[in-house]
Amino acid sequence: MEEPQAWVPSDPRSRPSHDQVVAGLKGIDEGGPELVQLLTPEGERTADRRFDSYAADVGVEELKALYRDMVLVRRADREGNALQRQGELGIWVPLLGQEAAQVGSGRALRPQDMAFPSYREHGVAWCRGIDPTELLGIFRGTDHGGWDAAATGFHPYTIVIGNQCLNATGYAMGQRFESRVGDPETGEATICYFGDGATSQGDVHEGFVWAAAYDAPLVFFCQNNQWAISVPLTRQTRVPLYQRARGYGFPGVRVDGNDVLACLAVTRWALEECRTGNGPVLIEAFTYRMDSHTTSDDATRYRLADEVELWKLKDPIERVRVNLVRSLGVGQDFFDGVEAESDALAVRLREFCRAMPNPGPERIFSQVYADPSPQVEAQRDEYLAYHASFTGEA
Amino acid sequence: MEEPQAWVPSDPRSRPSHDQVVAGLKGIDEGGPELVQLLTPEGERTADRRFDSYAADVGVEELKALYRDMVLVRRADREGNALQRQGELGIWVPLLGQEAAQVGSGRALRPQDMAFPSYREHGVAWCRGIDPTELLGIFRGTDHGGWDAAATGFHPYTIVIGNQCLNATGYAMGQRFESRVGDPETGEATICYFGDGATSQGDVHEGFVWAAAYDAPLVFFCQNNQWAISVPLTRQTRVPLYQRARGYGFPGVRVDGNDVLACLAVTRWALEECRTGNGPVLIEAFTYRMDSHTTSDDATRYRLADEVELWKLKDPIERVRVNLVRSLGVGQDFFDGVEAESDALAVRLREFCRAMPNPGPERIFSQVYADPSPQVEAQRDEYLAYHASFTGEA
Amino acid sequence: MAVQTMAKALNDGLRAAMERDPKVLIMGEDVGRLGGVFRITDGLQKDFGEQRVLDTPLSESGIIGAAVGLAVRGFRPVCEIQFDGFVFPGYDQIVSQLAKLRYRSQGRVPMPVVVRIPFGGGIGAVEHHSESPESLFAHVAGLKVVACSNAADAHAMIQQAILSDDPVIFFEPKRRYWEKAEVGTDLAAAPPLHSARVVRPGSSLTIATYGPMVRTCLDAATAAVDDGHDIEVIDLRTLSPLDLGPVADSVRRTGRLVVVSEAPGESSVSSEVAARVQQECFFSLEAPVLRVTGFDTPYPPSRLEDDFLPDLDRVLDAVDRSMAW
Amino acid sequence: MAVQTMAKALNDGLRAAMERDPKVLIMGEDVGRLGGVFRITDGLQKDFGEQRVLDTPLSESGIIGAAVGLAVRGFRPVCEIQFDGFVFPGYDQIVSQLAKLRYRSQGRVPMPVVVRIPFGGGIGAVEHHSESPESLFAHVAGLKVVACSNAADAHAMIQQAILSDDPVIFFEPKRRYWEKAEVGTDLAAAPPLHSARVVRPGSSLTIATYGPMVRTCLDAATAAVDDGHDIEVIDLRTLSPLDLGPVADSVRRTGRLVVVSEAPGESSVSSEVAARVQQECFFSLEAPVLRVTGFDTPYPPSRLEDDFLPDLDRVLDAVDRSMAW
Ligand SMILES: Cc1ncc(C[n+]2csc(CCOP(=O)(O)OP(=O)(O)O)c2C)c(N)n1
Ligand SMILES: Cc1ncc(C[n+]2csc(CCOP(=O)(O)OP(=O)(O)O)c2C)c(N)n1
Ligand SMILES: [Mg+2]
Ligand SMILES: [Mg+2]
Repeated sequence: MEEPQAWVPSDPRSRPSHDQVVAGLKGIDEGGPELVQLLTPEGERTADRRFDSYAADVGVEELKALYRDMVLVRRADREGNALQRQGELGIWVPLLGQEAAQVGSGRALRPQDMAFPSYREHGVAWCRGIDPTELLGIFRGTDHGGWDAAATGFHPYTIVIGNQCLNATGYAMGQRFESRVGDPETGEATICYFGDGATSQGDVHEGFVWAAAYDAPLVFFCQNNQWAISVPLTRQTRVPLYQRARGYGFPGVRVDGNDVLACLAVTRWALEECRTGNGPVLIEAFTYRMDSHTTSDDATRYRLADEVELWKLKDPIERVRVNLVRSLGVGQDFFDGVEAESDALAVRLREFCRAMPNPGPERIFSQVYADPSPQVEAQRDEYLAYHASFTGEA
Repeated sequence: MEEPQAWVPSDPRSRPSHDQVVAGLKGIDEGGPELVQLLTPEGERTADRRFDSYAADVGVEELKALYRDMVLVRRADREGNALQRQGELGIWVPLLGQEAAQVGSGRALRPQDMAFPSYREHGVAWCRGIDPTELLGIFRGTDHGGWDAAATGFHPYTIVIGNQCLNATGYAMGQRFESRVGDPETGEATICYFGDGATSQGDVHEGFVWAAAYDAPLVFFCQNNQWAISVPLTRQTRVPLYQRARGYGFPGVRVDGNDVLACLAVTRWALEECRTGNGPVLIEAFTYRMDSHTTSDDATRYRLADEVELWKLKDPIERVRVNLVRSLGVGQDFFDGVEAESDALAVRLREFCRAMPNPGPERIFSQVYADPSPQVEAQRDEYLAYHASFTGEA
Repeated sequence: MAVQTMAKALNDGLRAAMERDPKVLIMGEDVGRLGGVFRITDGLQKDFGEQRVLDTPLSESGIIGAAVGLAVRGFRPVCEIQFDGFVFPGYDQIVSQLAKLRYRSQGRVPMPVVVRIPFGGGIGAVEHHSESPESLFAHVAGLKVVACSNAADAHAMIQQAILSDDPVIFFEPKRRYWEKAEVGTDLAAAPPLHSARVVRPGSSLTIATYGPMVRTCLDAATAAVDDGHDIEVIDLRTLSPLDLGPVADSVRRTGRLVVVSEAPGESSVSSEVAARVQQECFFSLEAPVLRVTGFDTPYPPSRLEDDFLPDLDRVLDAVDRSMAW
Repeated sequence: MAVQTMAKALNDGLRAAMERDPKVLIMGEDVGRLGGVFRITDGLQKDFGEQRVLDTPLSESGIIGAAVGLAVRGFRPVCEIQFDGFVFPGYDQIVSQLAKLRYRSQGRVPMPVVVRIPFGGGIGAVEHHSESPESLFAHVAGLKVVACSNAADAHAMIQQAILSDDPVIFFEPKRRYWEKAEVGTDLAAAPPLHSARVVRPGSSLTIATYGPMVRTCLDAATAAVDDGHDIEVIDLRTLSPLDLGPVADSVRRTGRLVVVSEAPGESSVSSEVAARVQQECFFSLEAPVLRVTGFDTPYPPSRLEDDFLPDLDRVLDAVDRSMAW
């Protein structure tokens, strides 16, 4: 009898999967044949029998608007990074590379819809009408999320991986219970954002189970940016993530997450499914985290520069620009205008950030409860008196 | 615009799924065309191209042994119920109807394998050589599980739904790390038991993710007995449970859980896959909980007698008896012998149970820690002294 | 006024809350057709429909996580956790979302969710079915934690908890489900949810307790009369925030305090009561605050629970020790 | 002997444990190639391979649950939880399996698992990254809970925890990771894992503290010298079981105790210390046991953490109040 061989786990990053091609030094996953694409990395419109009609209304003006969204969102993101480097923010969570996934899906939403983000969805926030300045508090440490969730249809950021998938499911169940589902125009839907790493969490699974059980009008929108901090996708799954949906009996689609048109179209379709009562739906947006995980992270410790270089060729903004210029004849003025607008946004963000006041210590004790707790109130009174004794305000 | 209709959830029990047939008053799920079967409810051997070879060695003696296992396991189970009714046990968790799933899979195991049960696997315990008397302590309240897990290859019962799926995954990872995988004969494997309801828990999902990520030699054995206490299968899933495996990239098989031969064959195959390094594998044993959930439960409150009556026709023991008699010419002597043996077992169980002593109060404090905690020791000493002051042993 | 079991009083209270507000939902495992394993929700699905009484998939993180989302949507979910030992798969959602969303959003996202948990031992059950995890919630800021001890309180408190805009972890002493009491229906006449109550006045020693131990302590107080002790028994009712006023008042009169709880004592609600009373009543205490609790061990096999659980004798033993200090 | 940061001391301690016993595994999110977000496991995967240092899927229940299974198989897993606020998805496995399997099996299934948790605030982080959940483990029977406060202790304690056959929840004060100290390598010379230690002798008042607050309290003690107070500072080190002997001895001498902790005080380890000391030292106490803790609120936005966290001034304020009693 042979001694069994010691099991040496293969480096997951070097294990080529069936839908990988070898380009240059290492294999880059192209997303596979199931990838829905409407705009190639080279800026060419491609046909897709199933989803074309969901982007049929996107003419030159609409595409310009998407371009503008993405440029401004990226600029705000880069400014966030810079503000952190300058010590104005404690941390920044960059979305670089994921503009198309976020703007495409975000622009597919209607006012009556609700979005549950994780912590990287600054581009979706933008589409929900939340000014980038409103995001700064979390990262500066002056608040835990300042916007009006109900008014904007944008839930507070959720940091504990996976939690929001169940919260979104509950919300969508509520839309169902309130009979807001049925009409393709006015029907309501919910969208929930999470990452590739998050798919390993129990809460995401339970969200799938519950959403399926209650026919919840919920689009699960997974931004597969290939990495969960330093852990590559292959550590989380053997098969493409959109295929998870099969095991729950609802549809799963993989879309080119760097293609804003495809993201728009597929998300519109998915939301329509939900609005009309055929939810839930899973979308896997196949994209890439171009920057480090956060400003506290250093991605060069765990991934190769080549990989990033290859993904640069698939840039979500560049392909729209090329299409606007080459196929739609948009002139330089437009691009200059957007550029100027983005410069102004950056300045505004910077100035706003630097002027942000620190909250007073009473904030520690505020809104812990709806009916105030005497215990917390006593601690507040005691601390504020103590505090005042230092500042001479006693 | 039309007002959307209020969503009224259909009674999940009345929602016929694609693999249901209507028989008599209501639809009974027959398991669908994908159901692996080697012995029909009428006691006829059927062919299965994929799994036949895994039961090829089962001749008349082997089938008699399986029959005997099932009869004895059922008898022990019925005696457990009776002992509870007589006040000897606090509760009993019956396995009635699941004898084939448990004995078939349990007999597929080899000595080097490890099993992680939930709380209903008395039949698997039997196959691991654990005497039914050893199970009584849990239900009588004299211990939390008394057997030697390492020596028997049978982990303690796990009551918190789903927990054991991750524990089993870790154990199987260990088999892999220790290079015990590779050889189809001597290679090791692990099997993990859980119910249809359990599939909704995050831990079961995380077990799937981890087992796939680490190529763990683990057979996930789901006994789909159609009910999680009062909650029917349709509340947990839209699609057959074995299909969950697809979303993780490992095989899933649905087997007739009332067919001991099919359970044996499919589990042997799955274990072989694991032994040789192709784990994990999911098996859904399609069966039925013939009794209430536990002796504390009253199933007539939530399910119809018809359903139970129809499942009686698929009895796992009866079909083997018929096959032994009609196809293999086994005479009455054999059956009388097994009957006598089972009577003796019942008597032995009853007598053992009645004679079981209560543990002394020192048991409360024992084996909380490996290195005793002074705090717990002080509480023990104090309580034992106090206790002795009542009994006059001070 | 009617004499009812606690189980029925809770059932009536839930029914009243559901009638009062169509946004009140009940959700949990087996709460619908079966009426819950303790029948607390008996008949409610039949009368209010499957959309207001949800037999959920088997997942506690799902129950809490979905309830959080439903609350965001404007519902007032009442979750049932089947047994104390099964709340932990839902603990993350409780600690990270349920407890914090109001604070995170500075009041914009209220969380009017009730999580009902039958707790404690004494029913001869198997592992995980007899635990007292209340301290693991009392320590978590953003949650309110209460425990009822009798049918009348149960009836009022469950309704008050549902009316509260804060998340309330609602502990029900399962071994008292079948004990009866006079139950009033006038909610306005009930004491506030977050108030302790003197359930037996006395002058020689104070006992502070809650949940299943209130009955035990009242019995002990009765028995102690023979020894000449006039014991005041306080039902804490609210474990977070604690309402220590009545306890401190009492201790200032009696000079002695015994805290009684089924839960292991280590780093617990009973520690908190002792820690605060020794501070607030430092000069009044004639003996240290003593505690009678479950031991710092896992819950033992049920044949030993009579030893594990504080009983009349152990309470009286502590009373004697305190009086003799 | 070498001067090291706590981060490096932990890294060395882990390395020594892995060299000592091939059954020791390290598992967690990003612990491999990245070396952990705090670099505590830096270089270990490179040297010991991917089979002994596991970059796991993103799931904490998975990390603990798989570690439990690996322990059943005979391994000694050391789990890293990335931040304090992310332990809760794994809490069920900790409470229901890790803490109870030995007891359930009466010693047949030992659970030699260490769960490392960087804890506490003071690093300007976003929500969930600055919590102090130690009381939620100290209350759970079957677990041992420790907290290191300096590099030397960290080095020895992590090795002792790994050698222990009990599950140990190992808290590391993340804001002290980069503070340096002399670190010895002789494990035999280190005090036992479950022992408290007087880190500064004194005679006028006792401070009991642990983890990140030890440094703060030592600084306070130094500052208090000017006020004529000679403060004894005790590093509890072990939170469950508590080693209260040194605290009680000290209080019998000083008559005064202040307990300091970052965690909210309600139903906590600090409550337990106060509750037990008031009992054990009833006649010695000249003032009630006072506590200086985080407030009973969620952890605030980080710009307010200097207000939330006990600091030198708040400790001294409590010292003054105690002395003036
Ligand atoms: C429960 C939990 N565990 C760990 C973390 C720490 N953490 C923050 S982000 C992250 C990786 C997430 O990866 P992915 O889901 O792919 O999302 P991405 O960051 O790539 O957008 C981890 C481990 C967390 N926030 N929550
Ligand atoms: C985490 C958890 N929640 C709830 C329970 C209570 N409970 C015990 S068995 C059961 C149903 C289990 O159904 P299933 O998984 O189908 O297994 P079966 O009992 O049918 O064998 C429930 C809800 C539990 N034991 N653990
Ligand atoms: Mg990612
Ligand atoms: Mg079942």
